[in-house]
Amino acid sequence: MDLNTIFYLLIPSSLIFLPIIALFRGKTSNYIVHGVSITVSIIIIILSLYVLASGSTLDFTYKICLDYSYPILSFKVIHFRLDSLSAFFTLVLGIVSLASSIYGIGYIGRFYGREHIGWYGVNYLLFIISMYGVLTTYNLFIFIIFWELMTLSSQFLVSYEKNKKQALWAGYKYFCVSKLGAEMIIIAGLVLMIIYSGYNVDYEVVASRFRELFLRTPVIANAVLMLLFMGLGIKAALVPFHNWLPDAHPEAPSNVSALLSGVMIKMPIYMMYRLFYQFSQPTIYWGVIISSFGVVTLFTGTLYALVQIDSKRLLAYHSIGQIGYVVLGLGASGTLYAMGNYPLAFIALLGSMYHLINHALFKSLLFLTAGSVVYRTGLRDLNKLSGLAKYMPLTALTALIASLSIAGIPPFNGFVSKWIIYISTFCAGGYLAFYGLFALFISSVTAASFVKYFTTIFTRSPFEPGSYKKLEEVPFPMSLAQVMLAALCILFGIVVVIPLKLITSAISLLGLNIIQYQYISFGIGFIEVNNIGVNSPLFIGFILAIILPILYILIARPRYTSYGIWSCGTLVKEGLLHYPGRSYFRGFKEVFSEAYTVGKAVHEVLGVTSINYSLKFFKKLQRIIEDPVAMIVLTLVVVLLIIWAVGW
Amino acid sequence: MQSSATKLVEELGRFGIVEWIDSHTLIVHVDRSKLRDIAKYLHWGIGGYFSVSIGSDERPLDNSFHVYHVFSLDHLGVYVVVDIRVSPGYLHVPSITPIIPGANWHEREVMDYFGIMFDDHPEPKRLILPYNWPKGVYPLRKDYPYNKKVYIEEASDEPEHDSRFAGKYTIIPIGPYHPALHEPEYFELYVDGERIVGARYKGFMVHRGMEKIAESRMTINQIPFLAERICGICGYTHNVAYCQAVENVAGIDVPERAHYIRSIMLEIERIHSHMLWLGIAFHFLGFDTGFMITWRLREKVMDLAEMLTGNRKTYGLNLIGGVRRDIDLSKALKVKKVLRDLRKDYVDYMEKILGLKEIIYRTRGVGVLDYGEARKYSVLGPTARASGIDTDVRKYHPYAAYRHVDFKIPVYKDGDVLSRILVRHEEIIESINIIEQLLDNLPRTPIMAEEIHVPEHRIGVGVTEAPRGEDIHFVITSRDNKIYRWRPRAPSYNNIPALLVMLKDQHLADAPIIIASIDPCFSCTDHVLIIDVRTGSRKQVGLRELSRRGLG
Amino acid sequence: MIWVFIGALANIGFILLAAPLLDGLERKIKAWLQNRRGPPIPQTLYDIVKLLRKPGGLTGNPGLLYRIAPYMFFTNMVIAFLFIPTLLDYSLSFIGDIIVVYYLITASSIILAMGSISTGNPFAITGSTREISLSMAGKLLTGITLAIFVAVNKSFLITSLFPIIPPYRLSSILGLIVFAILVYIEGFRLPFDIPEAEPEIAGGVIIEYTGRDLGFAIYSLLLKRLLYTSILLNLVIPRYTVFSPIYYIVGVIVFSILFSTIECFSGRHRIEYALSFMKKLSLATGVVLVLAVLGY
Amino acid sequence: MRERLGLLRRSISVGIVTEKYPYKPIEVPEGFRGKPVIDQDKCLGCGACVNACPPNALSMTDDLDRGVRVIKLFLGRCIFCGRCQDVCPVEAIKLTREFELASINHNDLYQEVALVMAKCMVCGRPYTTIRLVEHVASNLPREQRSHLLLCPDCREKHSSKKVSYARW
Repeated sequence: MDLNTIFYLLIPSSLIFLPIIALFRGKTSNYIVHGVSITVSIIIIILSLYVLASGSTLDFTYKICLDYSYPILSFKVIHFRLDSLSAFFTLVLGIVSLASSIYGIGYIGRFYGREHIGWYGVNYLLFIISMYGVLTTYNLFIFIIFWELMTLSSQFLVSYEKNKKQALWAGYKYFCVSKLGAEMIIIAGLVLMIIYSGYNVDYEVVASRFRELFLRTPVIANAVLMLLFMGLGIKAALVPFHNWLPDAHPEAPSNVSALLSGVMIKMPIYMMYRLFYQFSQPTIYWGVIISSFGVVTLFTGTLYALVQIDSKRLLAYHSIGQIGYVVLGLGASGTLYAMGNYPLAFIALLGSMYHLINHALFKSLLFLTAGSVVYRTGLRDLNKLSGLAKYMPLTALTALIASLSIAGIPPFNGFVSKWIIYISTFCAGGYLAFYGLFALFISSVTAASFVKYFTTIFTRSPFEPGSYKKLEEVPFPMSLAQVMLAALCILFGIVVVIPLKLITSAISLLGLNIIQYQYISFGIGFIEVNNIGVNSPLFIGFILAIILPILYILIARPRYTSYGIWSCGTLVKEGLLHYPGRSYFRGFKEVFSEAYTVGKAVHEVLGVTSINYSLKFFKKLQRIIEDPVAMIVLTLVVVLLIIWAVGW
Repeated sequence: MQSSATKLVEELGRFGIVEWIDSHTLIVHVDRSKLRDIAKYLHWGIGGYFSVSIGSDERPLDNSFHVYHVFSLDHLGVYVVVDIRVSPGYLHVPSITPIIPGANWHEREVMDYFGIMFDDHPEPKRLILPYNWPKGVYPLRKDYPYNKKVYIEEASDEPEHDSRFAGKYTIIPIGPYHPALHEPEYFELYVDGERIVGARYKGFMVHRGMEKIAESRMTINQIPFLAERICGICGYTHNVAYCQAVENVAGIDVPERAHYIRSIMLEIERIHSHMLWLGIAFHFLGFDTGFMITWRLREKVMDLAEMLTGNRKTYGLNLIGGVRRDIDLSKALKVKKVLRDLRKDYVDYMEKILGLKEIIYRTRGVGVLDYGEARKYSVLGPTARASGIDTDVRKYHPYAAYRHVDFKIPVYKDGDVLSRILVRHEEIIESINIIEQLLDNLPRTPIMAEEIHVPEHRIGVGVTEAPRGEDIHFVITSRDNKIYRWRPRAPSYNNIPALLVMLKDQHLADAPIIIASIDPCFSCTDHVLIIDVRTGSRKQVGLRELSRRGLG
Repeated sequence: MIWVFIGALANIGFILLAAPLLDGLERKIKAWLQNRRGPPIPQTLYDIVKLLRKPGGLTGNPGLLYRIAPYMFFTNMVIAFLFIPTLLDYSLSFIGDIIVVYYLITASSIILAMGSISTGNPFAITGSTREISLSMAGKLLTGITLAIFVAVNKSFLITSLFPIIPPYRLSSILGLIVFAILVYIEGFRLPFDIPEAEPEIAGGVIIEYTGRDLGFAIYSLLLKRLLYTSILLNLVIPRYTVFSPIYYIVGVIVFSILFSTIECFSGRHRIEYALSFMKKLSLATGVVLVLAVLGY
Repeated sequence: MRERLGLLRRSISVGIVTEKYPYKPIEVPEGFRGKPVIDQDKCLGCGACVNACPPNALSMTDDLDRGVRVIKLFLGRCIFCGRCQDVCPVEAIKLTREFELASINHNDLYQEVALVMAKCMVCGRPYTTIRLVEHVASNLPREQRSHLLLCPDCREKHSSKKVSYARW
């Protein structure tokens, strides 16, 4: 069986498992779904690695036999293609879904007897498959179908704990807002189709038509682009369309949160890459718009994350912030590309993609560790959690690695990608230099926020002594998943060549040719020595900076004397030495309140109104659906529209 | 003046039997039912303030306990002692704390030491004795020998923390060993980030048993030296207050020159104390150079004290009836010269230092104690004057040589730390003026009274204005050159409870300077403590051992 | 290449000796200005040597992070010096290395704070949150200042940033002044030594460290101070001449005298005042950045 | 700024004021109350200083077996008030200007004067020091001196007035 066949069979064969999973309950269902999803993930990883390494594409079409006289169904084939850009994203999907599936084996045990595991299984598998579908389809119509499937299944996962009012509300909100975004995409697609009355929406066709449209009526083209961008932006939780995310992501089971934050919000980014590099040429104003969205997003998201006291909510806000970096890189590259500065455009895109994969790694790891804490303690409140490192050393270590990665501490992976983004923005000068320094400032805010996240949960002593007596490390599958991702975080930080190779092969598809713009000429230090591995003195230095102290402690085992905590000579009971999460960085928040005021304006006025608007819209829709007369009228309108479209 | 005093006597006659114990002290023997009325009348009615409560075991004399509340009437220059007789069969007295919150500690102290219960006290907990002190043992009762050893129970869980805040907010312990406190006291701050949301105070950790030692072991002329050691900074003012109390009882005619010398030394002590405080305040504000400057200037004052008395700090100058050393002309001239230079230097430096932005920024509007709160807690001295209360014992109850000098009392309305700095700053300059006036007019009389005879079982009240406020010593005399009851009350005793009001809603960074701003003298406040509160150990502590530790 | 390595190592050797001595010098100057005699100049060196010979202390329930934090801090600082020419003109520099230095500094304060927090001491946590808050505000300022230099020089190579003058531009001179203020602030000098404020939090970040750990923490803090001074000096003194070591030494001493004199006559700020000061300074520097981008 | 510069100018003009103390002795003024010293030759053993001493730094014990009265001064408790000097009838105890009392030897903090006691003519019990008897004798008229050689108990029996310098 060659890889093309596997690619061909992957979606239909895994769909077969859905009813089987739905049949079972409890443990069996858990094992089946995770077994299937692990297999699927491994296959996805193999496929994408193959594509990225060989530079070839996997391609197939499902032939659909329909009456060709109906123009709307005249796309004839359902085209799937795994090119290197898709492969890069499927690789991300594969890695994260592998980890979260392994993790899920243990984690879903929480819900035995409380919730329907089969229901989870169906949605979980469907979620992965639909994301895979979104990435591999080569047809806008199919894209939308998978997109909606993805939204639907993830919405059920968000409100999986059906007895929790909060979860139901979050799922509802998430669904409504996502639906609004999807409508925008659909409208844009319809406009494209209708204006051209050609009903083939294969990406290649779309691309060529788009370019034509740009030449002929740039206003309409830009409007379509705007609609698509906004539709995607809602799903990617760009500020000000982000308000649903901090509610939705924390409410899902933690391994699903990892997928949601690690992968799902990258789906629109994937489409944006295609949109701006394949379907259209980047223009300066689009570059400015996108990078501005990026900066506002990273600024607002991260500053809000700084003041969160719910562990998963904090992580969710950071997802917004980190997506901002990715979008900033995309926008910067767009501007630079339009200005003709291809080398820097390449570096910016490199940084954007590098950060994307890094974010997928460390954010899903962080969600998994937060999930482990929930698994053992049932708590997400940073005011109450404390001192878990003693009981869950492995979780603590992986959380530390992830925290340092997202904080951009060398030599972990977050540092490299952020560094590349800074280089491109700073060297570009102009408005991008401003954006770059905002990003630089925000990275220290991120660091501060993760000092809070890590230290409140894991260090110090337990808040209520004795309350954690039965606490122990999480079961093997969960820690395995964590260790896997942590190892990748370190690997991608130190052996930079591997991800860079993967990314360059993905970028080459977008028209920025690697051969032409070698890194060497821009002196990205660690690659300039040779292509084999890490030889840069910088990275040797970094590794020494981390390794030497650890070795010193582990091997030399310096003598220590033990003391009680110095609290002015009195014996203070352990639990009372409590520093709740909300007290961190109070002064900073007070002084930089202007930033928060601006953030609040964006966050609440724009964010909440857009949410409210969409909710209102759906309420109305609901009322219409409930009203038989309106329903009949609507059906008639739709039928008429279809008739008109089909061309009768 | 005289007529208003007689009017006062008439007014007080409504509450009980009134008699003069000396020319400016009234005693009112009231019934327990009238106690609250008279307290309300004296503190809130005619503008006096509550000063101190004293418990006394007088069973050997009239088979009863007594509780004395002392009120000061500044505008009349009169102290009123309200005396309540408590029969040993029913040890209950109505509490005046609901009327005057400042009486809280005083009543709890009596509770601890004598077992007298105060009805309706809002917080009837132990104040001074440690929680593991055996029940029913009251160390200041006369049937408790000063060298008796008590068996201390092993430490158990004390409800240590304020349940409103503990667990919800971070506890920042300030003390007992903290760089911001140079004495062992304990402030527990509950903070949210950098903001203080609440505070708790635990004091009385300095292990001395001065009252008991003085009452049982020392003679009347030895106690001045003990009184001087109540405080390491303002010891002399305790010394003078004690001597005045005894002199008032005995009606001793202290020679004028002795009065002048006492006043001079009191003012020198005030200057050095305020300068020391300023230095510490600057240190807490992070301005160490200011600390060095003020302490360098203070050193000149210390040299003066050394020259005049033979020691930098413990002057050892007083005996009942006068002083032990004279100031001769050459010394007087030298003092004047030093003070002239000091004033020039000091004013110049302070003008510059008080112009520094950080100092002003960190003290203005910080630790505010408004007039109403200040009256409630009857705070004293510079703390009161910074809150707009015009009070000064030197002016309104003149003692020693203060009726012969002219000086003004700085009063500020804001009640913040800056006001307290400015009050002290101006007082330093006033003190230099006072010393110069006194030295110019030093009368030529002997320095020690000839005739000294102390009557038995009489109440005496001696008051001085210590650098921190009114310092009051209450004495009941005994035969054989002994004292029956001695209760010194340092000003910090009244000022410290007000700290909890000042600390609320302030920044953590300002906690040290707020605590320091009342110039708290913890050892003054705690002098009376008898027991070692170091918990967790089984030990027997005797007074003799403690006294050796404390006095040696 | 090999000579660059040797030169950089020689630089580090010099720095390791110079940092404590300079602190000793500052202590002496402060003592003189406070009319005291003060400790001998090598006193800080003696202190550190003494501390390094004593065992560390474990308090609370700290774990590995607490133990390695001082050492990590130290190695980070030493590595940062690899990229900055100090006494000699040698450094291992490449494009974007200034960001690396920046991140090394951030990493060091983050790691020290995390280690300190993990003891659970509320003083340490308060100090650490202050340290990180200040560091966040400082990073904003650093970022803007760096952006000015990058905008003026159109390059990201540290060696090409040094010295900044010429070209003499308004924005580069203003940027230098802001950077000097930043160096002062980041050197945890009064009135900005808030994370270690002795009166209220008794040492804050480093409160629980003793012995060797404390020695390394203090040593690293001194190195960090010198690192900032060195970056500032590199922006002003001429490089690649025979006299550059002399320029460097003279410059370091001049800045020590200047800074310790300023420190001597200031009180400590409250944290939010320091932060709002830095915020205002950032806004002003933002205007300078606009000037720099516009080409003034 | 102006204030800071003013402070700087003043700091420079004042110069260094601290002393190199342990290496350079510090002058104390006339009349400084330092360590008390008992003159072995003058002390009478009357005990006046012991009675006056507020902190009980001075103690007096009669060793009846050896017939010696010991006056002991413990500097660890001394508060340097000088009351002993005030009350001493023969200026045997005096405060010096010495203030550096630190010592590694505990015994350095003690001063002892041992005086031989006189024995009672009647009962043979030692009752006071010979020196005190001599001193009193020299100040008394001849006819009263005979009582001096009796211990207080015996003297009481002889219904005589007791003589002592010890007051408070």
